[in-house]
Parts: sequence; structure tokens; C-alpha cells
Amino acid sequence: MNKMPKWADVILTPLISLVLAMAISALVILAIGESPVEALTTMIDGALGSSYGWGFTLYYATNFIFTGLAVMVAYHASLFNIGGEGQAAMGGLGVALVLLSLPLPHWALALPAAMIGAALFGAAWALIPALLQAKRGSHIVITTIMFNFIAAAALNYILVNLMRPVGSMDPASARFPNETHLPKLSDMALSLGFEWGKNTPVNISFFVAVLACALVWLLIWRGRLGFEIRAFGKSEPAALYAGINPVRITVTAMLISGGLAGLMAINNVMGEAERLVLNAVEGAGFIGIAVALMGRNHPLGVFLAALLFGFLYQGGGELALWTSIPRELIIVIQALVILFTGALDNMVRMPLERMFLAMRKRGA
Amino acid sequence: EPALIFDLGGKFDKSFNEAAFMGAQRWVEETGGTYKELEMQSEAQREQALRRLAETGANPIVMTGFAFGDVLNQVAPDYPDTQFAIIDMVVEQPNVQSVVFTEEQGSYLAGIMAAMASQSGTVGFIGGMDIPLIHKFECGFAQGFKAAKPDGTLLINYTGTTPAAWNDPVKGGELAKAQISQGADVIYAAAGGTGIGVLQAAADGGILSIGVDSNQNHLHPGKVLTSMVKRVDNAVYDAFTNGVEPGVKVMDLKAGGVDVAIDDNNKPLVTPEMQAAVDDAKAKIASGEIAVHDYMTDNACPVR
Amino acid sequence: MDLNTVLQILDSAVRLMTPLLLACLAGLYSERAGVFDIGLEGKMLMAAFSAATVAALTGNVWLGAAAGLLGALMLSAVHGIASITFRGNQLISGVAINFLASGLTVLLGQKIFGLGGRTPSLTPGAELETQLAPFRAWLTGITGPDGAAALTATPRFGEITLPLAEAARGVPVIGSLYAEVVSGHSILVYVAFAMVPLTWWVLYRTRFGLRLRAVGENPASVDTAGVSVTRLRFAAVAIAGLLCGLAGAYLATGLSAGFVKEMTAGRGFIALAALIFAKWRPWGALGATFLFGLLEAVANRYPNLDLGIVTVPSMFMNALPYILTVIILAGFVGRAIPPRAGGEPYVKER
Amino acid sequence: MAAMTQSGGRPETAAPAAIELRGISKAFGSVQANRDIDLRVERGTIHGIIGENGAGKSTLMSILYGFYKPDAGEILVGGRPLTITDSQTAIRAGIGMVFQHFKLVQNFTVLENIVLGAEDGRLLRPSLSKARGVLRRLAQDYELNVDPDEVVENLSVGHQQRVEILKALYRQADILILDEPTGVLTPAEADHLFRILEGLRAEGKTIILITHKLREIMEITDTVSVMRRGEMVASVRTADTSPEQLAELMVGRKVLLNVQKAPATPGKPVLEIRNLRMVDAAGVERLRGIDLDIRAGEILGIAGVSGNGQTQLLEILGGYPEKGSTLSGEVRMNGVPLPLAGAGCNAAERRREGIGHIPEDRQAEGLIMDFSAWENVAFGYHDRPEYGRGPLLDQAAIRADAEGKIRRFDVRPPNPGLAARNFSGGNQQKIVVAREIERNPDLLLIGQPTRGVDIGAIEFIHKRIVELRDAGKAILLVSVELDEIMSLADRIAVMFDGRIMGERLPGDTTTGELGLLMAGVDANAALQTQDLPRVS
Ligand SMILES: Nc1ncnc2c1ncn2[C@@H]1O[C@H](COP(=O)(O)OP(=O)(O)OP(=O)(O)O)[C@@H](O)[C@H]1O
Ligand SMILES: Nc1ncnc2c1ncn2[C@@H]1O[C@H](COP(=O)(O)OP(=O)(O)OP(=O)(O)O)[C@@H](O)[C@H]1O
Ligand SMILES: [Mg+2]
Ligand SMILES: [Mg+2]
Repeated sequence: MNKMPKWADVILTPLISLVLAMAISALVILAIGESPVEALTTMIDGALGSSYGWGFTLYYATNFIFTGLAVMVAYHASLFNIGGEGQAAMGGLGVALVLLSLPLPHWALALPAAMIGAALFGAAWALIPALLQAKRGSHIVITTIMFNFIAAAALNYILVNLMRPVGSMDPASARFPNETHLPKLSDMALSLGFEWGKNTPVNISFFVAVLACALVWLLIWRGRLGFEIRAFGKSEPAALYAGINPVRITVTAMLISGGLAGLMAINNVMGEAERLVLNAVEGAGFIGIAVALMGRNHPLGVFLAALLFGFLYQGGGELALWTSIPRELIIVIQALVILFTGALDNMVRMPLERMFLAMRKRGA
Repeated sequence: EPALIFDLGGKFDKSFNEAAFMGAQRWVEETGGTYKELEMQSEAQREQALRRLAETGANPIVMTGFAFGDVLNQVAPDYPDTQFAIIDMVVEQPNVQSVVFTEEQGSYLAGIMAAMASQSGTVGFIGGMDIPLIHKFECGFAQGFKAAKPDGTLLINYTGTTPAAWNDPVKGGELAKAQISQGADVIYAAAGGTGIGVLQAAADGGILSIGVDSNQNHLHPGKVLTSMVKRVDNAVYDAFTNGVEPGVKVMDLKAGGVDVAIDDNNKPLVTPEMQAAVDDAKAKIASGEIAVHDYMTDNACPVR
Repeated sequence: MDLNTVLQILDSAVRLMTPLLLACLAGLYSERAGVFDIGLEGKMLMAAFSAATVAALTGNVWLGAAAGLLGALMLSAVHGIASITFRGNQLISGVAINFLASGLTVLLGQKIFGLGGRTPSLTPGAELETQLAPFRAWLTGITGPDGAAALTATPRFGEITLPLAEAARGVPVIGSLYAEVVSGHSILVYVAFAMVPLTWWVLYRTRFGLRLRAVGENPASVDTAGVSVTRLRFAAVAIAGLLCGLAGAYLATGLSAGFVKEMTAGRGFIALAALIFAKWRPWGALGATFLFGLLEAVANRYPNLDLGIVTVPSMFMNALPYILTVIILAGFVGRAIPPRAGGEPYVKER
Repeated sequence: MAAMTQSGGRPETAAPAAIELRGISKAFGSVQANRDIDLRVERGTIHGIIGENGAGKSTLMSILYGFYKPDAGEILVGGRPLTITDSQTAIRAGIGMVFQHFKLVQNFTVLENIVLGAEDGRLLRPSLSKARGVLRRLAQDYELNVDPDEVVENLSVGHQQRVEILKALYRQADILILDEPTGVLTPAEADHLFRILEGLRAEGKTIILITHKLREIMEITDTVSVMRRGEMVASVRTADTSPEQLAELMVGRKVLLNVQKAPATPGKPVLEIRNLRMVDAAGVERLRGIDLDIRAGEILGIAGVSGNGQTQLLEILGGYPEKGSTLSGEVRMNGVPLPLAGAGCNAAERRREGIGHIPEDRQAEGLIMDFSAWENVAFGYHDRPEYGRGPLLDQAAIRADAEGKIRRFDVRPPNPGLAARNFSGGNQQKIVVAREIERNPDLLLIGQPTRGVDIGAIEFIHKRIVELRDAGKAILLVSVELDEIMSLADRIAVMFDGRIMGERLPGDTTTGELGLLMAGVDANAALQTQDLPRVS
């Protein structure tokens, strides 16, 4: 313990890891015959260089915050929820059903209603795997994987056969009523008198996501329930000794997790597409795993990791849009970032620790 | 400078995005011009891409895929001076050309050929994801097949329910084998990259297959009965050369929008009778004597 | 449902389960040694790509398979360095490997072939010939044109008809079972099935197996017995790589003829599920993957189950294997206890 | 096996020491676990090492065994310097070690555990059958019987320890290190172990024994070293010292080795158990009709070899019977029946009823090892109003409470933010004891309160338990340490095979009699077989 100052561990280690990941990415870019410098500037410009880029970066980050928090909460109960993908998809269905069936006159009413729908559907999709884990011991990793496939099938059926307006080629629901459209951050900026992020999808859900980070932090690190979740996650026998009910905690943690994953739908389905399309989740559920793990299962970490992935997504998208570099390069860069900051962090930390220890010895 | 936007499948999807790309390439070769091209990475980028292209002054902007419909409907009014063309979807805006294909007609012809090539009387259809567009192919194929062989059997499979359904040649091959074992001796694949596996398994299994979208006859010469080509390339090429004319443009059989490909690779498979039957059907469809039902109009197919 | 249909479904199940079985056994070695591996998918994908690429460039499927093994092995090395040497998080490393494979295969494929990440089809034809030409020309200098032609003539694994298969067909049930289901697969299928007893034997009858199991249960016991935990775990991870390599090679050069991006289509995750289902045992792996293969084969065969009044839509038939898995898991398989030291890097000093 | 069949003549004194350590230092991060340590152990002797929890004993031995690498220092084996880079080197040099926390693979058989790492070839079968033979001989020579085909997790701790010793002997160890071997043994098992050790010494083997029990040091060792806070403070001949002197050397102050307590003044019954039966999930009957009463102001001690139902009894009373088990009988707390199943049967409910619980296994149950000390102080009581409002916990309140407990119970280091894992075993136990005792429960369940705890801490914990009794509370004490039971309990019940074999008053019985009861020998029969040999 205390081998190096905390600030070094929290800031220096990930930073150096990130630099390493970028260096290797540069080599890959060179190897496919493109210019790393140009690629990097395109990415940074495209994602962070303008309010426009930020608008997209934050939009993607919002998705990842929700799915990252979802994975994180379950992880604290030592449940590995791989089902974010399916839960978020079902959350989308919840949003669509609420917005298409209830006559909601204003977004301020529609948002909470949609949030309830999204969370309920997401949580419901996590409920069966949770119950099976708690009561029958069926491994949650398998069941949540299976439920991703089942969600895809169910949504496919519902969109094609039930919710698709007749004659439409597109397997998607009808558009949500105009009154329910969420205010975009660009609109909010305009009403404050300046122009920011025009035509970007980032919307008020971003603030909901930030709020969710804070609430999850309170829940896990300050709440009695979070205390129980963490204790159960660390040791089931100890939890029993302390009177913590394993079934209750497993189910509660998964419901919260599924609900959070489902909430992602207010961003992509309600905020961006304004209708439910097939495959609206686009892998954000899986990115959530990386985000949670990289964020060290802490809401602040999740927030930062989500921003990083938002940046990579948007920057990478720009790269693929405006240069001849294939879009798969971004996946490689993402992989390297995950690898170096998430799995190879000790490669950086160990020499750093030695350095700090030596420095302290010399100092003492 | 014109622009072309590919849908999520990417420009090398072995399917209609690739066909669009070929059309653009042809335009480049013939005119020496340049164009902008974009591949979508995510749903949220559709609007971004459209707006950015419009703002950079690209004109016309051609996009492939029904998924752009909704976004284009929102974006087009903001850029009245830009001309848009969308393939596979109708968008009613004054500056948008909607290019739709009568896949059912091309598939109808493929169905006739399948019926005539089949010894067993059983043929198969393998679709990618179970979405309305693919049902359009399926239904046209079924009508042609039943017209030529009223008591024949048609086997139908869809690959899956996730985007992986378009990129799973292993599953495609396995579905083909399952259909072969049920007696199918001609299989029509409308499944993107998955179709490669279908054509392969058919060739391995000694039966015939039918390709889709672009001409795939060359993949297994002598083993692909034909390909139902959808001339997305022509649509793109036209838009690039002649510009965009707002309104709905129906690329039907008559207009050469869809057809069955016959070339050196499949010549030996096409008997004179088959050729005659196809020509006859073409004429009748053109004259309206045969009306091939479009699945999209009522989400139903008159034959199964 | 007549016997013939049953046989055909079984035949299909065997083909479908083979990549799952190989990947599942790969996971078994790794996880039995205490290294979780959710990167099976990525390793399989990389192997499929390398195998198809080299097979396309050389026309020789054996070279292709070797490349497949190498490709997966490289990713295994990454996993080993991250999770064993540097005691990183094994799950994160696995996630990273999946991403890496997904991106690199297309990137490299596009660079080499320019077909958007696809490799040329591995069936004799113009597309393949152009790729093969340089290698064949180079070989001709060494072996002469005939040798070169022979060496580049098999870009893909063929099906093997076992001895007496045709003769056996006449024997009721058993004979046709042999001819239809047992015979007529690519060699990798037989390799995969042979791997099951072999794995059992290695695990329970050899020194290596004993140590491997021990290191996954309690690495300190192995360490204090004077055996290197690191070496054992690397060996296990390497074996996992080789098996994923076989799985990938089978996908790209056995079952299909060439690589298509993302062609593993989630099979690595299904293999992982099967591994848990199998409770980390070799014969269990055989059973679990057979079940998955069978369910998929049945769903393929009956895409629109017509129940008279209603027709079950294709989406549900497609999801059927997954639904049944959940039901079976809930109903018949109890708690699966993973290797106790699984997922934890071995740390002597805190 | 050459070394073992050698007849054990005493070596001439001029011979080099079996082990010599010079200037060994080892730091874990900023913790200096060993500082410049010298140690010399002669061949054919038993050398004891004592020291407080966290003094660095285990670390030193692990270095000798090649498990840790020292930061500085030199090791000589048989007079020759040896760089021990890993355990393999140590094993080859004839060093064997039985760790404080066993290094066994729980789901392997005894035989598999023994051959692990010492196989003869690539195939397992020949190794195993050879080992089986050797094992039979070792079992005969040293009375070390264990069923070679039993799976280790089904063995009692005592037998598990035999497996560890057999492991070392199988590897032909000449120098055997035992780290707190008796911490988990019954007195009889401990005696058996010492007979074995004496036999080994007679053969010329060298033994290093770490223990917290001064009685054992005095009984069996030839020389003894004392460690304190990472340093070696003394090395003396056992004959030249006394328990009191050793205790003082160890703790740095005078220690009372016996519990001081006034006679009990029992009040009304607090807990009444009637015909309690339990069949576990596997269908084995674990409790076969238990009847017990515990009164206010008394300590009821339950003696017994571990595995005879004590664990189940504590779990049931604590509110968390094994999942899938079936229970019958009646338990009353202050006259009110306690539910034995269903919603009312959980540990939180029991705490609300006024039942406190110091569990047998502090690391698996009593603490969350990754939680900080202050979080552990709230563990189990985290739903209490004083720890927060509504759904939130009041960190400041808990920390303040934790600081108080740490101060009053002298937990070292006094840092409530430190994870439980980073405290030594004795200090971990103090955190649990502080948490449970300071709740002032009507009934306190205690399982093995001083297992692996140093004498200073034992003294302290015992004192607290007696204080609670004197405050009129009822205490149920389960311990395998007969000494502990004899000195703490006001009444002793002996458990064997799920039954209460009998009740005795400490003044009216002997450890001999209790030992027989613990082995299931009926009291009347015991009268006739007073001089039975030790049970084992
Ligand atoms: N692997 C480790 N990593 C970090 N610190 C350690 C490790 N092992 C021991 N320590 C610390 O080193 C010190 C000495 O520990 P050690 O286990 O040697 O004590 P001990 O004398 O055996 O105590 P006990 O009587 O409780 O067994 C303690 O402060 C302990 O917390
Ligand atoms: N070397 C051996 N080979 C085969 N079986 C053995 C061996 N050693 C012990 N066993 C078997 O293991 C079981 C336990 O042995 P036994 O009861 O003699 O042990 P013990 O030392 O007396 O134990 P305890 O002290 O607990 O009574 C017996 O069934 C015995 O036959
Ligand atoms: Mg110790
Ligand atoms: Mg005995």
C-alpha cells in the first residue's frame, strides 16, 4: 500500500497508458499507409475541436454512461451483466410504447414518463436472469447473453409486424409526437443566447446521465443498499452472516442495472431518433462493459471512460467519414485503449511505483 | 460535385451498397470526375452526414437504404438548393428523388427460372434479417415459381434477428444444406454476406443457386443459375450524370432497374425454353398482363 | 419426422457444433488454469481471417490452418502478457481482444485484398487465381509447375468419406447413421471430437493436467510446490489459442470458403455459455455444444413452425435455441461452480 | 527415501547449523515485515518462534522457503550459502513448510495434493501409485493416517494439516517449518502432532515451529526465538526461560496468562433450546436433538472437536442455517420462540432480538476483507438509525464510532480507513469483537474467539468477554481450545456427533474427561478407561 501518491495512480497511470495506446495506434496507421498525425488531428478536431464535435461526443458518451453504470452496479454485486445490449433495446421499446400510446402534451411530462417506461422495460428484461441466478443458480453470464439474442428477436418481430406503419419499408416505429421531442442542448444554448452544437443530437438526457452518475455514487458508496450490494459482492457467506438476503440483493442489483441500461433509450430513441428503429443500441451495451471496467467501477471513472469512448466514437466516425482510413481502424484504436488503460495498466504502474518508492527513499 | 452515402452495411457489403459504389466508379471512369463518399458508422451520424455534405455544397447527394428516409424527410427542407436522391424509400420532398426498385418483378423472373431448372420441384429462398424489404424479394420469387410450377414446394429461411444475420456465411451455408436435404435443388439467397455461404454450399452440394443485387454469376461459374440484379449502380450513375429529378423514380423491369443476369458464366444453364419463358414473362409484365404483387402494399403475399 | 430427417439434422448439428466445441475446449483449458477468457470470439475471428488469407494467397489449406493457429496464438500472447505477466483484469483484456480482432481483420483484409475485409472465395475461380499467381510462380521456381500446381490446389478443407461409409448405408439405422452423420466431414471435425477424450486424458491423467487444474483452483499450492504459476498459465492460454485457431480455421476454410467480416457471429460467446453449461468439464463441453448445435439445426430445419392455427414466426424459431438454453439451464442444470482462482491474477505480495 | 530410513543419531555439536539466516530484511511496500534478522537453528532440534500478530514470523519463514524474495540478507543451509529464488530450490535443499493458511487444492484428493509438483513422470497414474505406497509407509512410521482417496475439502482441518506434513515428508524434507500448526487442532490432535515432531527430531530432522501457545513452546522446543515488530528480539534455550518471560519479551509488557474472573451469578434463562434437529442439504443429520439453556450472566462453553455440529448450531442461532437444510425443535429467546425458517429467520432479525455473534471464521464471515475497518464496524448493523438517515449512511458517525472502538480495543494500526485485509489476524479479530461486544447484546454467540491470535490480544479479548458476562449477559462460547473453555466458561457442554454428550462444571472436571467426551466416549465408560491413550 501507499507505494505511490494517489494522484499519480489516478492521473499519471491512465495518461501514460493512453499515450502508449495512441503510439501503437499510430504504428497501425503507418502500417496501412496513412498518416498518424493527420488521423489524430482529424479525430481531435472532429470530436473536440468544435461545439459540433462536442455535441456528438457528448451524445455518444451519454449512451455509454448509462450502459457503463448498468454494468458497474451489477458488478458490485459480483454479477457480470453482459445483457446491457438487450436491456437497452427493451428500454427503447418501453420508451416507444409510452410515447406512442400516452397523450403527453409536453416534453417535461414525456421525459419522466419515458424514463419510467425505459427503466421498467430494461429492468424487466434483467429480472428473469436475476431470478434464475438467485433461485436456481443459473449463471447470469449465460442467461444475459441469451436474453440479448431473445431481445433482438422480439424487437425484430414487434417492429416488423406490430409497430411498423403499414406500407413503410423501414422496420421502425412511427415517429413520436412532436410535443414529446426532447430539447437539444443546442436549443437550450440558443435560448440562453449563444449558438452551440447546432444540429447535434446531444440533448437533455446528458444531464439525466450525469445525475444518474451522482445517484449511483450515492447509492453504492453512501447508501445502505449499496453497502449491502458491495458486501454481498465481496463475500456471500459474510453477507449471510450479516443478515443480507442474497436473493433480494441479486434481484435488486440486477433490476437497478437493467433499469439503468434501459434508460439509455431516452437518449438514443427519444432524444435522437425520435422513433424506435431496429438495432438502435448499436453495441453500446458491450461498450458499457469496457466503460465500467475501465472506469474501475466507480461512477466518476465511468463518466470519464464514457467521455473517452464518446471521443473515440465521434473522432473515429469523423476519421472514417472524411479520410480514406477505413472505419475499422477506430475499432482497433478502441481495442488498444481498452487494452492499455484497462488490462495493461500494471505495465505502467509497476515501474512508476518503483520510481516513487526510490524517490521517497532518497527523500527520506 | 456529387456525393454518395452508404448505409451501415458499408460499401463492400456484396449487396446494394456495393452496387451503388460500382455505379459511382463507372461514372468516375467515364467522366473523370470526383465525388464524395461516406460510410455510416452509427444511426446518429445519418443526419450529421447529410447536413455536412449539404453544407459543403455537394450536389446531388445520393444515399442508399431505407433507413435514411426518416432523416432525409427532416433535413431536405433545410437545404432547398441541394438535390437528394434516396434509394429504396419514398420521401416526399420537393428536392428529393425517391428511387425504388421493383424487386418483386426481378425475383419473379428468378422464380420462373428456378422452377424450370428444378428437377425435384422444390426450391429454396434464404433471406437475411426478417424485414419487409426481404419479404418483397421472397414474395416475388414465390409468385414466379408458383406461376411456372403451381404444385412445387418453396422452402423459406431467414438467417437471424441481429445485424450478424447479414454476415454469417456459416449459417447461410448450413441453411442451404438444410434446404438441400429437404430436396431443394435451386436456392435463391437475398442475404448480403450470408449469401456467399449459401452460394458456396449450393455449389458444394451440386445444386444451383441464385445470386442477388449485383451479378454474382461469376462466383461459381456454371453453378449459379442467375442473379437477380438490382441496378442500383444505374441509379447512382444516372443521378451523377443527369442530376436528380424530384419525385418517385420507379426502376422497374421495363426501365432496366431489375433483371436476371445472363452471361457467359451461366449461359450453359439457361435452356432455350427457359430463356423464352423469361422473355415472355418480361413482355407480359411490361404490358401489365402479369401484375406481380408487391408485398409492401399490404404486408401479405398471395402465394406461399 | 422420418429417420432421414433426423439424420440430416444430426449431421447439421455436428457441423454447427464443431467450432463451438473447439472454442469451448479452448475456454476450458484457459479457465481451468484460472484465466478467464471472454476473448474466444476475437481469437476465433482472427484465426478465421489468417487461415483464409494464407489459404487464399498460397492455395494451400494446411498453410492456411497453420496461419490460423498463429493468428489466434498472437492474441493469446496478448492476453497472457496482460493478465498473467502484468496481472491485468482478465475480462478487460478479453474485451480488448474481441475489439482488436474485429478491427484488425477488416483493416488487414482491406489492405491485402481490397475487398472490404472479405477474402477471396476459396473455390477455384478467377478471383482466387489472381491472388494465387505470385505464390505459384515462386513455387514453380522450386518445385516445377506440376509440384506448384499440386501444392496450391487445395485452398480449402474437403469432406472426408470414412471407410465403408457407402457400404454401411444399407445397414438400417446404424449404417445410415455412420454414413450420414459420422462420415463426410472435414478433418477438423474429427480433430475436434478427438480433442474431447484427449482433453479429458490430459486433464485427469497427466502431470500437466494435474498442475493445470491445481493452478486454477489454488495457485499458491502450485507455487509452494515449486512449480511456476506463470509458465503453467501461459501454457494453458497458448493451448486455448491453438484450439481457437482450429475453430477459426474450420469456420473459414472448412465450413465456408473464405472470410467475411464478423463471420464468427457471436459463436465465441455461445461457446462461453456452453463452457459454463458444461461446468468446465470436457465431456460436458461435448454435450453442451451438441445441444446448441442441435437446437440451431432444428431451428434451421423448421423455420416456420406451422401449428395449424398459428404459424410461429421465423424470429421466434431463430431465438428458439436461446430460449431453450435458458429453460434447460433453469430446469436441469444446477449451480455451476467455476474454478476457484478463476479471474484473479496470482499475487504473492499485496 | 534415504534420509528417512537413516537411523537418527544425534549430530556432533561441531556440525554446521541446519539453517542460518543473516541480516534478512523484507518490506511489503511501506511495511517493514522483517528487519535485519539473524537466526541459527541447529540440526536435529526443534526451534520455536513466537511473536505478536504481524511480528513477521510467517514472512521470515516464507523467505526461507523461497516463497518471498528477501530485500537483503543471506541464507545458509547446512553451512553452505544458498540463494533461494523459488520454492523448488528450497525443496531441493530439503526444506519443507506447512503454511499457516494451508496451500491445498480443496477439490483434489489427498494423493493428488501430495504428488502435485513432485510427480515422477509425465503421466499421473505411476506417480500416484508410487505415492500411495510411500504414503502408507509414512503413515505407519509417523502415525499420520489419512485416507489417500478422500477429497481434501471433506477432511477436518486436523487431517488437512496431516496432508500438509505428508507433503513435506514425501518431498524428503530434512528441515520442516510449521507455521502455527496447532491453531486449528484439538488438544488431542496437537498432542499427536507433537509425538510426530518428536519422532522426526529423533531421526535427525530439524523443525522450526511457529506458535502463539507458550505451553507448546515450553513442552516441545529446544530453543526459542522471539520476534517483535519485524525484529528478532531474543533467541534463548527453552530450558533457560519461562512463559512469563517469553510473554513479556513478545508483547513488551507483563501479560496475565490466566483469566481473572469472579464466580458467575446466573440469572433467568435467556436462551432455551429444545430438541433442536437439523438435516443439511446433503441429507446428513448434523444436529440430533440439542437441549441447552443459557442464563443471563453466565458463559456456557461448548467443547468439541470441530465438525461435530457446533458450526451448524451457531449458524442456526445466528439466523442463517445452511441453505436447503431442514430444522425442527424449538429455540426461545427471553421466552419468545425464534423462527427457524422463513422470513423472520435471518441474521439481521436476530441482531434486532439482541443476539450478537462473533463468527468462527472472521475472514470468510465476520469481515469483508476489502472493506475498510470503519465499514466493517458497521457491518451487520448498517441498518441502524445511528449510522445514518433514511437510505443513506452517515459516514462521519460510523467513522467516529470506529475510531472509538479501535481506541478502546487497541486495534493496531489505529487507522479506520485501512482495509481489513491489511490488519494482522489478531487485530482483525479485535475489530469483530469490538463490533459485537459493544452492542451489549443480551446473548453473544462466540465461535473460536482467539484462533491464531497472539497472547496479548487473547488476554484482552478474554477480559472483554468476562466483562460482558458480569454485565448480566448470556454468552455461548464455542471453542476447540480446551484451555480456553476451561478458564472462561462457567458451565461446559461437550458436543459430539450432533449431540450434547454431557454437561460439566469446570471445577468438577479435567481436560482428560472432557477429551473423552469429545471423542464420544460415554462418561460412565470413561470412568473405567481413565488411562486410555490419547485419542487419535
Ligand atoms: N503478502 C503481503 N503483502 C503485504 N503485506 C504483508 C504480506 N504478508 C504480510 N504482510 C504484512 O507484513 C507484516 C508481517 O506479517 P506476517 O504474516 O509475517 O506476521 P506474523 O508474525 O506471521 O503474524 P501472525 O501471528 O498474525 O501470523 C504484517 O504487517 C502484515 O500485514
Ligand atoms: N496410507 C493409507 N492407505 C490407505 N488407507 C488409509 C491410509 N491411511 C489411512 N487410511 C484410511 O483412512 C481412514 C482414516 O484413518 P484412521 O481413522 O486410522 O486415522 P486416524 O489418524 O486415527 O484419525 P483420527 O485421529 O481422526 O481418528 C481409515 O479408513 C483408513 O483405513
Ligand atoms: Mg503468521
Ligand atoms: Mg483413529
